[in-house]
Amino acid sequence: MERTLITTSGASGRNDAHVARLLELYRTMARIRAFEEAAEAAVGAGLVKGVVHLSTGQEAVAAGVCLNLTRTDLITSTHRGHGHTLAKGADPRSMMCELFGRASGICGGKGGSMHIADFGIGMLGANGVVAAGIPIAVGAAHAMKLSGEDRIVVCFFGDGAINRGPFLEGLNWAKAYGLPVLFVCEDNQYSATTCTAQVSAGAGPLARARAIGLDGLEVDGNDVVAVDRAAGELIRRVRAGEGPMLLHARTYRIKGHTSSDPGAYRSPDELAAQIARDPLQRAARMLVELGVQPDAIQAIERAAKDEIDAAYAAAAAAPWPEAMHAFSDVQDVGAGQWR
Amino acid sequence: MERTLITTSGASGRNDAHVARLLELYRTMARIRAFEEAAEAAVGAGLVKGVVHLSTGQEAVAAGVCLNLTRTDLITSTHRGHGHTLAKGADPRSMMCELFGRASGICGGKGGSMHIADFGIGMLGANGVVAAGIPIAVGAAHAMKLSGEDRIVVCFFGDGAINRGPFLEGLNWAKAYGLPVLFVCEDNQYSATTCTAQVSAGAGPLARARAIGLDGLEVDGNDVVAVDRAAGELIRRVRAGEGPMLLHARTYRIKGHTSSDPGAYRSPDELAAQIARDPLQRAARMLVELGVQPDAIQAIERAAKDEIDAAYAAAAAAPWPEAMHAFSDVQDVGAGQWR
Amino acid sequence: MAVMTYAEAARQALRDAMRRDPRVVAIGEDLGRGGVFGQYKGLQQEFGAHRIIDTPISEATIVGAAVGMALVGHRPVVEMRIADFALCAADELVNQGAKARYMFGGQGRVPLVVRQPIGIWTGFAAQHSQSLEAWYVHVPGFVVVAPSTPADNYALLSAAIRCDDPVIYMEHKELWATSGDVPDGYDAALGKARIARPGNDLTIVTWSKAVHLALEAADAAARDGLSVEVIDLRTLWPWDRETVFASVARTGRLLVVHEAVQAAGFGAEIAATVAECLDGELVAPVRRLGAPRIPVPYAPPLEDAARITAEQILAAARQTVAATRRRRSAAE
Amino acid sequence: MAVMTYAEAARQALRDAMRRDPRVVAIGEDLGRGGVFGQYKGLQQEFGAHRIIDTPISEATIVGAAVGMALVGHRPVVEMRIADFALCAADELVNQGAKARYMFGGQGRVPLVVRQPIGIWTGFAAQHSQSLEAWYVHVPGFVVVAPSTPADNYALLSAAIRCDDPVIYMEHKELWATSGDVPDGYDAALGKARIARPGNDLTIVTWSKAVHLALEAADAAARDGLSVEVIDLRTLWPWDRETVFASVARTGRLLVVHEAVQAAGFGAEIAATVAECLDGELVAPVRRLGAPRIPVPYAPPLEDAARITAEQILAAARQTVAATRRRRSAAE
Ligand SMILES: Cc1ncc(C[n+]2csc(CCOP(=O)(O)OP(=O)(O)O)c2C)c(N)n1
Ligand SMILES: Cc1ncc(C[n+]2csc(CCOP(=O)(O)OP(=O)(O)O)c2C)c(N)n1
Ligand SMILES: [Mg+2]
Ligand SMILES: [Mg+2]
Repeated sequence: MERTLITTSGASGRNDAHVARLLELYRTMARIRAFEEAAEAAVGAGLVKGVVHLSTGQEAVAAGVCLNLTRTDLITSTHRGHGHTLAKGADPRSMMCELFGRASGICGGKGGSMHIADFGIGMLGANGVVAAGIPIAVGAAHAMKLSGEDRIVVCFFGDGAINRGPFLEGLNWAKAYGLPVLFVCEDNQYSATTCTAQVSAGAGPLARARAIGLDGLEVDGNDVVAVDRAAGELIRRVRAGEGPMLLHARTYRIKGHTSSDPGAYRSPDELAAQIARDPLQRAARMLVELGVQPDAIQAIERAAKDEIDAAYAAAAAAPWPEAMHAFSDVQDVGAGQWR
Repeated sequence: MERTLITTSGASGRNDAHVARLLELYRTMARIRAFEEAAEAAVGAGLVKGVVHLSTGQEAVAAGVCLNLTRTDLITSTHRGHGHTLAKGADPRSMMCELFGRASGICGGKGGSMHIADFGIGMLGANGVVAAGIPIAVGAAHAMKLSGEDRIVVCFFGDGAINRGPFLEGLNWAKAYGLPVLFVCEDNQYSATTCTAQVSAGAGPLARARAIGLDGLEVDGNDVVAVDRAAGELIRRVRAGEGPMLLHARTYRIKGHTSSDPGAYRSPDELAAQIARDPLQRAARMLVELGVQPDAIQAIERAAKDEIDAAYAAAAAAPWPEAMHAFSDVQDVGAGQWR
Repeated sequence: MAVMTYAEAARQALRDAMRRDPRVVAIGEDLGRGGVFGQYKGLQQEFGAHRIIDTPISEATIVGAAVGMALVGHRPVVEMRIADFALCAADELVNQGAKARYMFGGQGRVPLVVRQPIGIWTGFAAQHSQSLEAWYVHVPGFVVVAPSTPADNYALLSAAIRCDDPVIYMEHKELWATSGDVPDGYDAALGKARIARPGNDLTIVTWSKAVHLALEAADAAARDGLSVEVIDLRTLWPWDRETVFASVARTGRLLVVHEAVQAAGFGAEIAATVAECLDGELVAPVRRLGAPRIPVPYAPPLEDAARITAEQILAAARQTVAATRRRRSAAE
Repeated sequence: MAVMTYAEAARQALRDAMRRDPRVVAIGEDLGRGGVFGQYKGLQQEFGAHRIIDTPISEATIVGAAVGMALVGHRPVVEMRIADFALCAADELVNQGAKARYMFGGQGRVPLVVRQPIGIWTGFAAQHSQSLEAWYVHVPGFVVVAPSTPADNYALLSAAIRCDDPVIYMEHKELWATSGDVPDGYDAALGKARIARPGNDLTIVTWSKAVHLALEAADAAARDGLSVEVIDLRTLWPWDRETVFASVARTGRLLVVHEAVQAAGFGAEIAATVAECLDGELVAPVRRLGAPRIPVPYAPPLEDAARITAEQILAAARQTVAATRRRRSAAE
């Protein structure tokens, strides 16, 4: 198998478009980072009662992939979905309100972190069941093909998900019907507390995809420019009707599996080495090398932090949903027949 | 991918051991063929009430694989399992009684064709659910490894099964734990009335297995000597502790999907071409080329037919199970509490 | 229309829906050849392989993909072939299909019909014979339907496809070949029961194939002067309390009959509800008749032990009517 | 023994079983780190990774492989992490595990324990909160257990591991941290209920976490002079009719309480059975209290709407006792 690990070659071109794009990517990553840090703080402060899976350290995947999508393109996400959702264009305030369980949450407080969705920007749902987004994404792509729309679907999932049946079934389905879907395996090396490599046989998601006839790329998922480029290339091909593709992005989650997991099963050395690969710092360094002033970078960070702080404050002040809303949106036929 | 389609080179060696082995393979195939023909007749005669999936035309896979197993090795099978069961050593009379639903059936009449099992000879069950035997085989192999036994497991399934989740999960599991299991994909080109190639993406079961780190071989599944050789090689390696392997055997089912399916979705040309590849006829020709007298071959066929005719007659005369047996072997705790 | 079989009626309902609404698609294995029971015959010829979709053997993805299609506005009709195989898609059904709208705060709808042929079909044994309607009633989000006649299979499948909620639609394998009149303009609403036979002494509530057994039993009972009302529930959730309660209030007696295993079957829900809400109207204790808690065995004499029969229904009806209610006063 | 938590008791039961019997192995995700709730803590250190088996995220194969192990003589204890995820293995549980012995005419046994943590756990929402015990009761072949105390979790998990039938073993997520005495030599048999609190005026039948809510309600009722008997059913199938019937025959009143959705919940089975068999002993209609038929929502004020509470139990108890039974005679 040819080697397809793409990395950026550093400050190769100084053109404005490149800088502008990297700034945009950086802005998205900074907003995700700020969101995750605020979410973590909110859990610590007892303001978020449910489980929260942070994507801190994985921002480049969400940012690099989603910048290649239009507003009407679709995505499905996972339990670790804040980054994808923000990058696709959701409002962080509605998201934060959802985490806080408030009426103004994007799902009215019914879903929480694991079930955030924003149909208005094509985000078809996080998912509390590993790999369960895969068939849903495939079905949405099938619908796009049936109705002749040019929207494509991006399906995010973790490295642990490739050992569940729907991974095989979904990829086979997408290829058999030639559907416009990009599968993105966001490989942070862990499935909860288990090092995925210990329970995952073979050469990984791309090899499995190829065996089902999908083409794809492997990329350094902490290099946002590389992700952008690889995703852009695959999305272009998916959009052109070449059928489903898979992107394997190697990244790392800096935090524990959930907001209450210290992640103590990773050695300090391992963690330190990974923190050194922090995608935001790497992107910031690239920006500086490209001639962007540190001030400008800090301004992006500050704006992101301000935006998220405002979302946090708004969420903390937002009213709770009325109990009666627990009884809406269950079903129309038989609504009212609760027992 | 290197080409691994194994075929026999015809009458290459005239040694006695080879002839004896081929005669043994032929005997097994003849018994399976006779059994399937009798089962078909029994359905036609209204003596078998349930659904029966015939393996007519696929005998070489069962015979070639199982001749490499010991009595204590284990197998799991499918809805199309008569051949595997006979080849593993089950008594055709108990099997026929089971098809007829008689008390003397191998499952006491509780299972029927789709649920034949014979634990005495290591046959852990046919299965009415496509691919469901895969995790069961993997678990049995896991147990063998845990208890340090040198028994291995062979897991039969069809080409349609490779699109169900358990195929991925089971292969990954077997490889991750290094289990002694040989997966045998008995590829008859069809999943019920659907041509599997139309809904199955990629290069097939062996490519999928390789992507999960399993080694394997592809073989002409209508050439019993080739199957014997390929299975023998893989089973030797599995037994030696090299972990799970996969054998992809290309064959064809001459009959319909079930005993009531005329199989009209195949063209007469296709069928004729495949009948010309009949594994029994091919083996018979090889035997003749090796100097075996046609009489001897016919004697094997006659003996097989006589044995199965006797099984048929015995089954037709055998008593029905008493209704009360419907209530045994459900569970011990709570036995008797039926409502 | 005309006299047609249960399978033909279903096919006609799907055909009419697909002609009306281009968003309706059917998804499942072997549909192009007409489906296992002929209930899709000719449809791929009319609508093409892109709308009558032959799939790989991937039940989880058949359902999961249908949920995805539904969320973006299509109206998939999914074929599970045999209800037992739907267990391969239980997560997609229950954790995804039934809950998506709710979890997402109403942002998406799942107008999905999941056809799950239920019931014993001679010789199909333990993995092809289950009737698991009670499971789906227990899951918030689902509408659950089990028609017993060609007319209802036409009308209710039509209604299920029009419905914006996910519908578990359970046809019975031993009914496919039965035939009956499907009157022009015949309609049936989801959630409405049908009085299959009026009567005064006892109410039998039942559905699916057991309706026919109950009618047989009611005929036999009538010869003894016992007047049995048979209610075909048709929709199991939401179930038509109004019709059931009105009937029981009149007859004073309830027998619930179903082919599914009695233990924790849906009959328990009806019996418990009636016992709780209509106690004062009952002249005899509520009663249930369902299958014994055994897997469905293969051999005919064993399989018979897993079936409920018209004779058993008749016996249960007689016993219910014979039962006098011993009264204990609160002060006792 | 000593005071220990529900999680510690379960861990001790598994540890003792594994020491006693080398064929016992545990299989699931993240067990080596102690399991999601600490219920496996230290066991991999003691028994090694070959007996406390960390698996890929492959629920279908976790269960399917365990069935295969069991069929050849091992005694696997399978961890599903959250009951909702067991839906990914529904075929393996229901079509394989529960039926294998029967279909094969008794040739194989499936001594398998499937641990499925059930129940609402604040903020875990619709895909991590279900209580689906009624499903498994409905499936022939399964024993279904739901312990409410550390002592019972010790004794019943021990019994489940010793049992040769497949056992669906449902621990409650909000009970892991509760503690209680596990007396030396404490034993509990599968199929036997426990009278958690004796009383004379009303029988509450319940299980799992709801036992504690029922006890709270019973205490409050006692302050009003109402004497409530609380039966902790513990094993849901086979359920202990003897104990329940004896109690109801004495009190004349039954209230069944469970956290699961009420519609087609297991409470219906108990209520329907008592209404049918003990009608003459009842001085009030049977009554049930279960969750409304809604998915479990996330936000606390919404989630509360999906919970049953001690207050609701108390109110239902009072209403049951207040209900006088209007009597209609058969001649009416
Ligand atoms: C079917 C299923 N099994 C188990 C879980 C529990 N669980 C939640 S996240 C997780 C790990 C997932 O790993 P991966 O797919 O790599 O995603 P990551 O958490 O690393 O982003 C597990 C086991 C689940 N949610 N769904
Ligand atoms: C999970 C599941 N889905 C569908 C079926 C119905 N069915 C029985 S056999 C079969 C075709 C299987 O094809 P393959 O695996 O190639 O085996 P073959 O019949 O060709 O031997 C199907 C779809 C089933 N038994 N189980
Ligand atoms: Mg991961
Ligand atoms: Mg095939």
